[in-house]
This record gives sequence, C-alpha cells and structure tokens, in this order.
Amino acid sequence: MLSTNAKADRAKRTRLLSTLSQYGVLAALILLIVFGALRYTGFMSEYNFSTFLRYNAMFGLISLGMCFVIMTGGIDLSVGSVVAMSSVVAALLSPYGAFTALLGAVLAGALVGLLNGWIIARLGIQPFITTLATLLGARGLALLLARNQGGVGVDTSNTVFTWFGQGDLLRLPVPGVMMIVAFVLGAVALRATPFGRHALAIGGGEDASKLMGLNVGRIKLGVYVLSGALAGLAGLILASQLGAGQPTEGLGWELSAIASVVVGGTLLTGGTGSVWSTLVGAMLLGLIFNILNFENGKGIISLSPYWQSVIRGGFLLLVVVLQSRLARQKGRS
Amino acid sequence: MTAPTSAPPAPSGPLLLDMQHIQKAFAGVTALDNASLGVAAGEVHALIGQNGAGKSTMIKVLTGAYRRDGGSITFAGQPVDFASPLAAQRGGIATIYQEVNLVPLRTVAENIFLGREPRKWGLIQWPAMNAEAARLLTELGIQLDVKEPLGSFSTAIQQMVALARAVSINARLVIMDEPTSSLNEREVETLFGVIRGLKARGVSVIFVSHRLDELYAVCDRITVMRDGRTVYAGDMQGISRLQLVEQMLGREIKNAGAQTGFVKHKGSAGAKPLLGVGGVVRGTRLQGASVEVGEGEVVGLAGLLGSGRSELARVIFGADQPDAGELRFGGQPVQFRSPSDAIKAGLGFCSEDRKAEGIVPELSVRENLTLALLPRLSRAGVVDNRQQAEIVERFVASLGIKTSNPDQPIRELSGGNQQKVLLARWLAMNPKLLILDEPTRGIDVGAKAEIQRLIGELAQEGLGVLMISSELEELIEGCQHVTVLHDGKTVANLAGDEISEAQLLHAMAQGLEPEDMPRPPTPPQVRA
Amino acid sequence: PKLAVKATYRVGFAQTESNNPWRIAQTKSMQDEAKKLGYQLVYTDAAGSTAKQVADVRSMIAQKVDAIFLSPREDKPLAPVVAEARKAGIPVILLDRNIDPALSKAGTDYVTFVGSDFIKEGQRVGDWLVKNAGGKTNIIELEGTVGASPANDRKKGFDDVMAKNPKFKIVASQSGDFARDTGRQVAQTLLQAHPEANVIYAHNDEMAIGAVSAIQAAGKVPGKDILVLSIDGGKEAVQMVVDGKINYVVECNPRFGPEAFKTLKSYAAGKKFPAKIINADRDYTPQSAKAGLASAY
Amino acid sequence: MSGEINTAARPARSGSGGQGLLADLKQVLPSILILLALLIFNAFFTPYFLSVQTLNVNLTQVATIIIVAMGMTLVIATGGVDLSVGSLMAISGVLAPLIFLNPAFASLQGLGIALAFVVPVLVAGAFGVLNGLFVTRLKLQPIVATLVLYIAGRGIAQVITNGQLQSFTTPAFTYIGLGRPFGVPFQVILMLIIVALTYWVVKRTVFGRYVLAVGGNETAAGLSGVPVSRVKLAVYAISGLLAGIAGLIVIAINSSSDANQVGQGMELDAIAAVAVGGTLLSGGRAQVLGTLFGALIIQLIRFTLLAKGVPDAAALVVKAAIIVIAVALQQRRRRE
Ligand SMILES: Nc1ncnc2c1ncn2[C@@H]1O[C@H](COP(=O)(O)OP(=O)(O)OP(=O)(O)O)[C@@H](O)[C@H]1O
Ligand SMILES: Nc1ncnc2c1ncn2[C@@H]1O[C@H](COP(=O)(O)OP(=O)(O)OP(=O)(O)O)[C@@H](O)[C@H]1O
Ligand SMILES: [Mg+2]
Ligand SMILES: [Mg+2]
Repeated sequence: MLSTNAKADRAKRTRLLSTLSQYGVLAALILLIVFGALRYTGFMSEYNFSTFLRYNAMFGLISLGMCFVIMTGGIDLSVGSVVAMSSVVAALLSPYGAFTALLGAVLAGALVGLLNGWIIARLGIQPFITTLATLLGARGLALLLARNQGGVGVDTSNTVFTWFGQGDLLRLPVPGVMMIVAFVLGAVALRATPFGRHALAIGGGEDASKLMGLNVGRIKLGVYVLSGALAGLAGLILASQLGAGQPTEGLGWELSAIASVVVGGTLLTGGTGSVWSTLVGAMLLGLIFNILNFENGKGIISLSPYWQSVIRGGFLLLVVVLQSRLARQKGRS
Repeated sequence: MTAPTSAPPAPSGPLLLDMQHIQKAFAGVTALDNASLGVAAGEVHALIGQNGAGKSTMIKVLTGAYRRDGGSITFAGQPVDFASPLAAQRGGIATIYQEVNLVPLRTVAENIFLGREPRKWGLIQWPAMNAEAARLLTELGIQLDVKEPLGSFSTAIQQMVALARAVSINARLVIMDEPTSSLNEREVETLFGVIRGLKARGVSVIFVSHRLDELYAVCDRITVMRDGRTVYAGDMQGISRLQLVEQMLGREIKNAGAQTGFVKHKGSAGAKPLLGVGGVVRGTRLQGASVEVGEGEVVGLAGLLGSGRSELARVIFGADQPDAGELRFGGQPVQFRSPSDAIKAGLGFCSEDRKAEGIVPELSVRENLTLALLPRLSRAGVVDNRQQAEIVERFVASLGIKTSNPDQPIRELSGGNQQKVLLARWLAMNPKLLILDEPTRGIDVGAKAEIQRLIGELAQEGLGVLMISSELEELIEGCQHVTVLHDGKTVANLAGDEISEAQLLHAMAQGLEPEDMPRPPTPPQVRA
Repeated sequence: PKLAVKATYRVGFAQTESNNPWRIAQTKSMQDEAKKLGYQLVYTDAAGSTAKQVADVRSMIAQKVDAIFLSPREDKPLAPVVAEARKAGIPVILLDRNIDPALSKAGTDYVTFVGSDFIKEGQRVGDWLVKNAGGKTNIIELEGTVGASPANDRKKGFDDVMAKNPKFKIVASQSGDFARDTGRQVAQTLLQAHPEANVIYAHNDEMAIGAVSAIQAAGKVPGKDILVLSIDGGKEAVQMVVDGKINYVVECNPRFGPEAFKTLKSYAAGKKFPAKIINADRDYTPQSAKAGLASAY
Repeated sequence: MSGEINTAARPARSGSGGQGLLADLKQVLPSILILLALLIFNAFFTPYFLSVQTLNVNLTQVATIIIVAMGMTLVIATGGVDLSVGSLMAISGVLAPLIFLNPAFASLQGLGIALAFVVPVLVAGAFGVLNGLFVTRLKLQPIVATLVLYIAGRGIAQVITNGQLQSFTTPAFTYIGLGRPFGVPFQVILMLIIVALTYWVVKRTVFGRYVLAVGGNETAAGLSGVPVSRVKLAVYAISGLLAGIAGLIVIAINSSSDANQVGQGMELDAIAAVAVGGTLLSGGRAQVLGTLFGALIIQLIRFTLLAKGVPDAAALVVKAAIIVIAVALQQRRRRE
C-alpha cells in the first residue's frame, strides 16, 4: 500500500524527533555545565558535584514518580507534602534502627499514594483535586507528627541513618546513588515490565486498554503508590541529610517535579514518557539554582532572589516551548 | 414477516455459548430487549442486523464491557457473568471490537500482546514478542515493522493487527465485530482463511458484518437482530438473501430499492454548479481528489475506510488546509481559512464521528442545536431566548427528535436522535451546501430511514448535499452522482444507472474506471 | 579556623528567606555594611527551605569564600555544613538564630552567635503585661509560622510567664503566619468567637498591625478596649505605639550589619568571643516610643 | 422543509433560556446541603455565631477568593486551569500604591486614585492574555503555561518594589476594602455583582455558551464555527482581570501592599472552591453558583476550625477530608 509506506516513513521521522527532543534537553544540560565550568572556579569541583547531587537527588526521585503518574494522564500534587511527612516519620523512627526508618518513611509515602490511587480509581475523583486535597492533608499530618516543631531531631548516634543522606559510596554521595539506582530500575520498569507498558497504554487510551483486558484501576493505584513511595524515600534522605524531620519542607516541590517531567518532553496528556529525559529535566532545573549561586559569587551582579524567580520562570517557558515545538511536529507527522 | 421469528432450531453441535433473554438499556435507548444468541462449538456464526440493531451491545454484554440489565449467559456449560473483558479473555473469549480498540501510541507488537506479554523473571522479552508478532502478521500476509507505533498505520492494517491479537489468544470463541469494514477483497480473503483455520481447530467464531456475500462465504449459522431483539436464528443456507434482508428490515421488500428512506428524484439535468473541487492534495491522505455538486443535487462520496473521504470533506469545509488543488463555491474560487469562513459562505458539515466531533455531551439539546446559529440568534452578544425556543421547538417537531424536553443533556439521547439534532444544527443555518459524513452510521433503523427521507426532501428544495457513506444502498438510492475515492484519489464518477453495487464495489476496491471493469465474482442478489 | 587580616574580604551571607520586612531589613543592613567596608558579599536566599539553605552554604564553601555569615533557618540541619565549612577552613558566624549546641560548639565549629533571644523576647512581653494589664486578662495569641523556631520560642517565653500568673488566661492561640493579612483575618475571627478577649499578643509587628485593623473592623479601639503587644519594633509599629494603637513592642533589631562585620574583623585580629553575643534590644512603651521612633528600623 | 427562521411556530414556552435559577441550585444541591450543615453546626456549637458581625467577617474574608474563583470557573469550564492568579494579584497589588503614592499625582489626587484602580487591573488582565497566548499560540498545556507566571509573576511583583512593603493611608483608595455603603462591606457588594455578572454571562450570552462548548468538545465547537482560540484567550484574560481586582481589595483592607504575601496560595483556594462547587476540572460545565457555595464552605470550615481553636495542623487534615467528601458527593449525584 502506497499510503502505508508513506506512513511508515512518517513513523520513522516521529521516532527521530522524539529522540531529538530527548537529546535537546541533554544538550541544554551539557551546555549549561560547560558554561559553568568555564565561568566559575570551584564549579567543577568534586565537592560542588556531590553537593549538587545530595540536594537534587530528592527532586530527581519525586520527578521519577511524577513521570509515571503523568504517563497515565494523571498528576500528583501531594509529593511535596509527602516528602515533609515521611521525613518526620523517618526522624521519629531513627532511634529504632536505620532500616526501620527507611521502611517507615517509604511506607508512609506509599500509604498516601495508596489513598490517592484509591480515591482516583474507586471514587473516580480527578487526580488534580484528589492530590490537591492530600497535599493539604499530608502537610497537616507532618505537622501533627512533629507536634508543630519546625524540626524533629534524629538519633544522631545512628550513623547508618545519617549515612543515607550524608555518607558517600564509591566517592559518590549516597542520595545520588539512590537516585541513579531508582532511575535505572524506573527505566527497566518502564521499558521491560508489564506495569510500565500498561501505564503507558492507559495514558494512550483508557477505554481501549480496558477492552483489551487491562486492570486499569490496579495500574493507576500502582503509579500513585510508586510516586508516594519515591517521595517517601526523598523524605528519608531529607531527614538524614538535615539530621531532622522537616514538616515545613517541600513547599512547591510538586511543581518543580511537574516542570522537570514536562521539560523532559513528557506530555501531561499521558501516553508517552521518558524516564531518562525526566532525570535530565530535573537536573537541568536544579542546575539553575547552582549556577545562580555561583553567579552571585562572581560579585559582578548580585541577583536578588526576586530576579532569580523571574529568570527561572522565563527559563521554564523557554525549555517547555522548545519541547512543545518538537512534540507538535511529532503530532503533525 | 416471511420467516418465522420462532425459537432457533437445534444447532448442529452442543452449544458452546448460550445467551438468553438479554436486557440492556442505555440512558436514552433500550439497546437490547429479550435478545438471545446461541453458538455451537466449532461453528462460524453470523450475527447481523441494521445499524443500531444491538449487535455490538450484545457482544459487549457478553464480554463484560457492559453490565447487562437482565438475562442469562452460559459458556462451555457453566453459567458465566464476566466482570470485565479481562475475565472474558481469561474465560476463553477473544474479541475484536467494532471501533478498532487499540492504543495508537504503542507499537504493533505491544498492541498484539498487551496484557499477556511474554516474560522471563517478570521482564518482557522484546525480541521474542516482536518476532512472534511479526510471525502472526506474516501469516495474515502483512509485512511491516512491528516496532512502529500502531497509529502510524492505516485503519485496514490496524484492523488486521486486531485480528492477529484475537487469534493469538488461543480462545474457544473468537468474536469479530465488523472486521471487514475497511478491508479490501484480498485482505478479506486472508481473513476468511484465518476463520476457516480457527474452525478447523474447533474454535467457534461470531462474525458480524453488513456484507451479505461474506456471510454466505464463511458462516454456518446465523442470528438476525432488529431493534434490540433476536428475530431469526437458523442455518445459513436455510435462508435466502431476500429473506435475510427482510428479517433485518422487518418489512417485505416489494420493489427493489425500498431498503432506504430515500425518495430519489432524477437530478435536474442542468443543475446550477454549486461546489467544484479540483485536484486536492493534502499530505499523503489526499492525492488529487475532485468532486462536483450542483444545486439540489445529492452527490455521494464513496470509498473504503481510509480512502480520504472525510479528509476531503474537512478540506472543503476549511477545517484543514490543502497543499494543492482548487475550490470553487457558487461560481467564485474560494479558500476557507476556517470552518467559520465556510459557515458564513453557507456550508454545513456533519462529521462522521458523532461523539468526538459532533455533540457537546454536557450541553442540552437546545444548546447543541443552536450552537452554529448562535451569532444570528443574539443581539449584542446576548442570546434571544424567545427566538431560540421557537427554532428549537420547530426542529424538534419537524425532525421528530425524541427528547423529554429541550433542556435534556444531549448525551442522554439515542444515537439516532443525537444525529438528528446535529442535522438540525445545520438546517437551522439554512445552508446552501450540506456535507454529511456517514450521516446514518450507528443509527437505528427507524431514525435512519427518516434521516434519509429528510436528505432527499432537502435536496428537492434546492439544497446541495455531499454525502459520504459506506452503505452502498444509501449511495445507490440516494444520489444522482457518486464520486469514488481510492487512496485519496478520485478514481470514478458514476451517474444514473452506472451507480450499481457492482460498479461501486470495484471502483472502491481496485479503483478501476467503470469502463474496463470485469464482472464482479459474486453479483449481488439482494435486489433480484 | 584562622582568618587572615586583609584589606577586603569575600564573605558569604546565607539568608533564610526574603518574604517579610524583617528579613529584608536584615539583608539590607548586611549589604550596606559590606558596601561601606568595601567587602564583597556573596548573598544567597533559601526561599524558606532549609534543604536549599544547606545547599547554598555548600555552594559558598565550593566557591571558597573567606567567611560565612549564616542565619540558620533551624537549629539542627545546618550543623553538618557548619562542620564542613570548618574543615574547608572557612570561619562561620551565626546570625539571629542559633544552632543546637549539642551538635556544634561555639569557638570551635563556628566563631560565635550574634542575635537576640527569642524566648527572652516573649518573656519581656509577658512581664510588661503582668505589670500594665490594668485588669485586662483575656489574651488572644497570634503565633508565627507553624513550626518556625521564633514562633515556638516567643510562645514559650510568653506562655511561661502567663502560667505563673493564673489570673491571665490565653483564650485562643492560632497561627497568623507572621503575615499582616493572615494575622488580620485570624484576629478578626478570634475576636468574633471570643468577645471577652481584651489583649492581643502577636509574635511580630506584621500580625500586630493586622490585628489593629481587625480590632477597628470589629468596631473597637485598639490600645484602649484591647491591648496590642508585639515583637520586632519596626518603624510602622513604633509609630502605632506613639499613636496609642499598640501598647508595647519588644525590639528585635534586624540591623545586624555593623555588629556582624565588627565581629568578623576582630576575629581576624585574633580576639576571642563568648558563645553568644546578644543584641541589646530596646523596647517601646507609650512613654519611650516617641524618643525611639527616629532610630527604629 | 428548510430552516429559514420564520417564527410561525407555536408560542415559545415561557422562560426557556436554559434551566432557571432553581434548576441550577438543584444541580449543586450537595454543596448547599453541606453549607447548611456547617451553618447549623455552628449555630449550635459556636458561641456568638449567629450575628451580623460573623456574617461580615466571613463575607469580607471570602470575597476575594470568590472573585478570583469566578474567573477560575470560566477557565476550568474551557478545560484549562490558571495557577498564576495569586501572582497576578501581587502584581496589581504592588502597582496601585506606586501610582497613587506617586508624587506626580500629588497635585491631582483624584486622577492618581482613578488610575490606581484601572491600570493595575488592566496590567493583570494583560498578563492573563499572556497566559492565553501561551495556551493558544504556543500550545502549552494550561498547567504548564500558567506555572510560568506562577513562578515569574510574583518575582516580577517583588522586583518592582524590591520586596519592600508599601504602607499607605488613602481613604479614597482603601474604600474598596474598608468602605461600608449601607453598612455592607464594599468588597462584598463588588463580589456579589461579579458573581451575578458571571452567572448571567454563562447563562445568557453567546460567549458563555461558547465557553461551555469549547470545554465540552473543542473539535465539535471548532467545526460549528466557534472561535476556539479567542474564547480561550478571553477566559484567561478575565481570570487575570478578576485577580487584579482581588489584589486591589487585599491591599486596601490592609492599607499596605506586600508583594511577598498578596495572593499567596490563592490558586489552590480558588480551584478547591470550583471543585467543591461541583464543576469538573475536565471542562464543559460551569457551576457559577456552585463555586460561590464551594468558596463559602471552605471559608466556613476555616472559620469554624479557628473559632473552635483546632490547631492549624489538624485543620489542614479536616479541610482535605471535606474537599474529597464534597467532590465525591457532587459526582455521585451527577452519575445518577
Ligand atoms: N454507550 C452507549 N450509550 C448509549 N446508547 C448506546 C451506547 N451504545 C449503543 N447505544 C445504542 O444502542 C443501540 C444498539 O447499538 P449497537 O452499537 O449495539 O448497534 P449495532 O448493531 O452494533 O450497530 P452497528 O451495525 O452500527 O455496529 C443503538 O441505538 C445505539 O445508539
Ligand atoms: N494513518 C492514519 N493515522 C490515523 N488515522 C488514520 C490513518 N489512516 C486512516 N485513519 C483513520 O481513517 C480515516 C481515514 O481518513 P478519512 O476518514 O478521510 O477516510 P474515509 O474514507 O473518510 O474513512 P472513514 O470511512 O473512516 O471516514 C481517518 O479519519 C482516521 O480516522
Ligand atoms: Mg456495532
Ligand atoms: Mg470518513
């Protein structure tokens, strides 16, 4: 069939564009790094590198969860609060052993995710509203657990626990390692497990997926639990790194995560998604802060925090527009 | 009634599937009313009926896609009540649903194996999966890269992929709801090969189709549905085409061509040219399509699914911009930048996809009906309620739209009545040219005839109509001219007596000019 | 760590947030002083996130600044980075909030702490009220941001005093988020629910000013029908004391610049310091306000 | 028959301009019931609840939320969402004092005040248009498109004043926040007018119909000649304008403008109000009255929890639960 061949060609172009859009972000990231390396002393130092990873690993993790949620056409606004809540849980459990704390934090996050998934899949309330509510609820729980203290001290004698956030593994910061591992697993899950494929399928066509015999409800439940659990892990890192549970932390992190996913070229409409470009997106947005700090260090211009948010907004617009351009060409072909 | 509407005669073998007294109602309509269906092991069972008769609903009730309101289902001896398509699939029923229900963004291979991917240690074995998918498709005579997203292939290919999926689930019963609607004859032959293969393996098949020849070619027994009821069941050979059609329509066929509601008038010889479209090219979907419509004419636009009819309609209406080609309306060359341009010029367009492109489900019948008319219905941007009410009342009355009241959300209406509202949306505009894409698709018998009659009458009053249809009767009996598209290209222009099922089928399938066209293998008997 | 005596220094200032007048005044004072001395101030803002502040301080260490002024958002989380700074040979001076002494030691981990004593501030307000209540004993307390250490300390200091004086009663205590608008709304609601209330103690000026407009909206006279007590001592609030709308304000002066840099210089000169340098904070009574108004920040 | 508009038909049924007020109230019955429940609970268990003063306190506090939520209702009706409202409030909030405190207008106060009312609102509206352009021209998804100004917008406001808080006492201006014609707070009157107007627009105007059509089925609307892009542009612009007005009210009540605080978290309050009011975020419907009740519910919860001295932390949890319950009830009802 003539038309079939033509369509096949178009399909090839589509794939080309999608890879391009991934490498587009990567290129931006690399450019930014090179820029920093040339412009700032101490930027390329191992110390700054590990600093960067320690902080941004948390954003990487919640972005990964968000990526899966968005693939199904949903959204999870609760991650920021969940990070805070599970950091408190982790702190409270730290006296009972590092792994109890780890388990507790992840579990706490997963539970909120379970609640999200249940409300969305069973009560059929839209993800945006559902997770908007749990955003408030989780924050409340965090403060209740912390008895309104700004920080809940951890058991500092528990060195393993502090190692989660402050330690190194093969000269790499542990949070960074956790993030990399999570993303490798995430990539595998998305590429090679039914869960990942079915999540994509649901985003691409919920009714069709149902008719083809997928258990849509369970898969949705799954992605929200995943998102919650990863936020829980980020919470553990937070508590360990700061030596205190942080009930007031994580304000607006959900938006950063969404931005990372979108910058990574994943459409909020679902059906598509790339784990790696989400990672790149998260790192890219994180690097902006780092760069801005160094720029202030140059002492040429001292950017007020106000200017910084203006710049971040503009930068987000820029990247997203480039992404949507590529996406739209994809759509046309 | 010529044939008895009695209980079905005992089938050849023991019943594999037995559905009795099935009831199903949707918001607006009763889709199934005491319907029954019995399929023996290892038989190919035809399920036919006009659009809206309830075939697909029957199937969806069986596979648990819909909850049934009443009735019993027995499968392989046990009473069953599948909670979901998944359960049905596990229970041994594989289904190709009517609207190709696959995920366009995922690859061909994934679509074939979605839900049952080959795994090792929980990981999907891509090479194995792709190889197997390729093999399945090759068996169906299709060579393509199974790693491509499904959406990038034609509807025909998509339908074959759905078939591959169904046969690869080794089920005891395979259901095919109108699998041939977009296949050309070669592909249909392949399909028959598959069906015979299944039968040989003792697998039963339910085969839904509107093409009678196909039924006689492969089916052993047949069940006929009408208006949600089972009106006939028996051996395929035990009933003639004529009787079949009468069963479907529920009335005797006195003279040829009484199957549609059209009152055909000989097209006024020198109809003033209204619309002229020449050599339209757009992407790969339109490769030089042309069509002419004169005032008071009903011109048919025929072609297989994916042949570019809707595409062409959208271009004419300004919804898409052509890469090349010229457009004349009322004499002057025109180029509509947007639908609102076309509407201002006096065009109307009923899209083929009522759900996706026609109705605004949340809005009321009133609001849907006046959507296009609104600018004329308002002073200074404020809607004139009195005038609105009058117009709505008039059309609800004159088109016989069945609705509890004009405030009822349109989503609660039956397909046919939704379609009427959409027609009214454009008639209220009092247009010069009306483009109808599959105006009677998925509409039940009664409504269908009414709409067809309406179209005829409108034409007589001078309205030009360009009608896209996949139903040959409609084209044959409704149109003064029929333009046939094939792969986005105009391949034939038939007029008067040239417009016959045989000629249409061949123009559509091979795109041959009527002259050098061989006689069809099986001349249609319907109108004997 | 030692700090070489130099003509000019490149010093970091890790600010917590810049979304309230007090912080903005503090930042400005630091910047002005640095400019005056011709030092380069590397200024970061954590936007209210402790985690980011940690990263900010680290990026300063990476940039090898000469010294770091740090106003920690909380008392525990910053301890590790302070230690890292020490390893990197960068002296740290803490401003306005302290670090958990269990985690890091003044004189070794960091040079010293310059700031106010939040608990003390709360106590001073309490003590003043006990003396000058004039029979007004039903108190509404407007707390700062939930979880913030100044909020908790200022509450503790005040509540302790009240606990010792049973005739006083805190009828309601809710967070006004250190913000004027929120403070006003909360005050409005609480006044409505507790008509018997005749004292409002706000953890900062912003909420106090909000409370004043709430009292007026309720048709009562701030300062007469209802006493208003506050902490911070910004010009606007002090002016209100002069006008009699606010009855008492304990100063918590954000002008850290001079003191901070003085400390830095003398540290370079090898001087030793106590663990804490507590700012000599004034207070503003109806009597003293007029005199202090000019010098209020 | 063809469809020329001759009005020969039977006389039109009276008042058939879409459902009447009553029908609309029935549509949002759950939110009304919840509201009543809260009122009754307070009447019994909250001392001094039944008083005009209580009414004033709550209405003045909720006025700005409702005003913003009206714009949000329209945006959501088209299937979009506007996260930037809080930031736009801040922008208009900082601009106004810059204008009427500007020495340039020292001599002609009146003009300064007048401009202080008009310009900031228009600027906010312009930013709304920008949102609209992101959505229609750049084809960004609404959440992302408005996220940009959510981040940058407040930054802009802060940059304008370098974060400094501006205090003022300008009765002519603060009237919109403190004025009480006939004892009714001015912003409440303004709020009621805006609600009535929005309701009327949705019920009676072509634009309102277009908004619902675009949200209900964009493709169908486009094929019926609805100017989809312009409609979207318009709703974001309106959302911006209303945010601008709300910004002015907030600074007027406080006689001070604080770029850091004005409109903080407003987007969530507004969206919650819309959802609790029974409007689906998927678009195609606009329960203007529902939004009104939704906002009142949220406000009343806040009031109740404060009055009962429930700690803020617990209050958050309760608020979350009630949002979910309310929306669930609305949808259950809709399914029937
Ligand atoms: N989801 C639905 N909601 C409301 N009505 C429906 C729905 N699905 C089908 N119907 C109605 O039920 C009746 C039977 O529809 P069904 O699709 O079963 O007919 P069919 O025999 O499959 O027609 P076709 O030959 O066009 O496929 C029609 O009147 C249709 O309008
Ligand atoms: N490559 C493709 N990608 C997506 N959809 C396709 C493709 N090929 C065919 N289709 C579907 O089939 C139709 C083919 O175009 P068009 O509708 O113009 O032809 P048609 O003859 O009108 O087919 P139909 O009978 O569906 O109207 C498209 O509307 C689309 O729904
Ligand atoms: Mg069907
Ligand atoms: Mg078509």
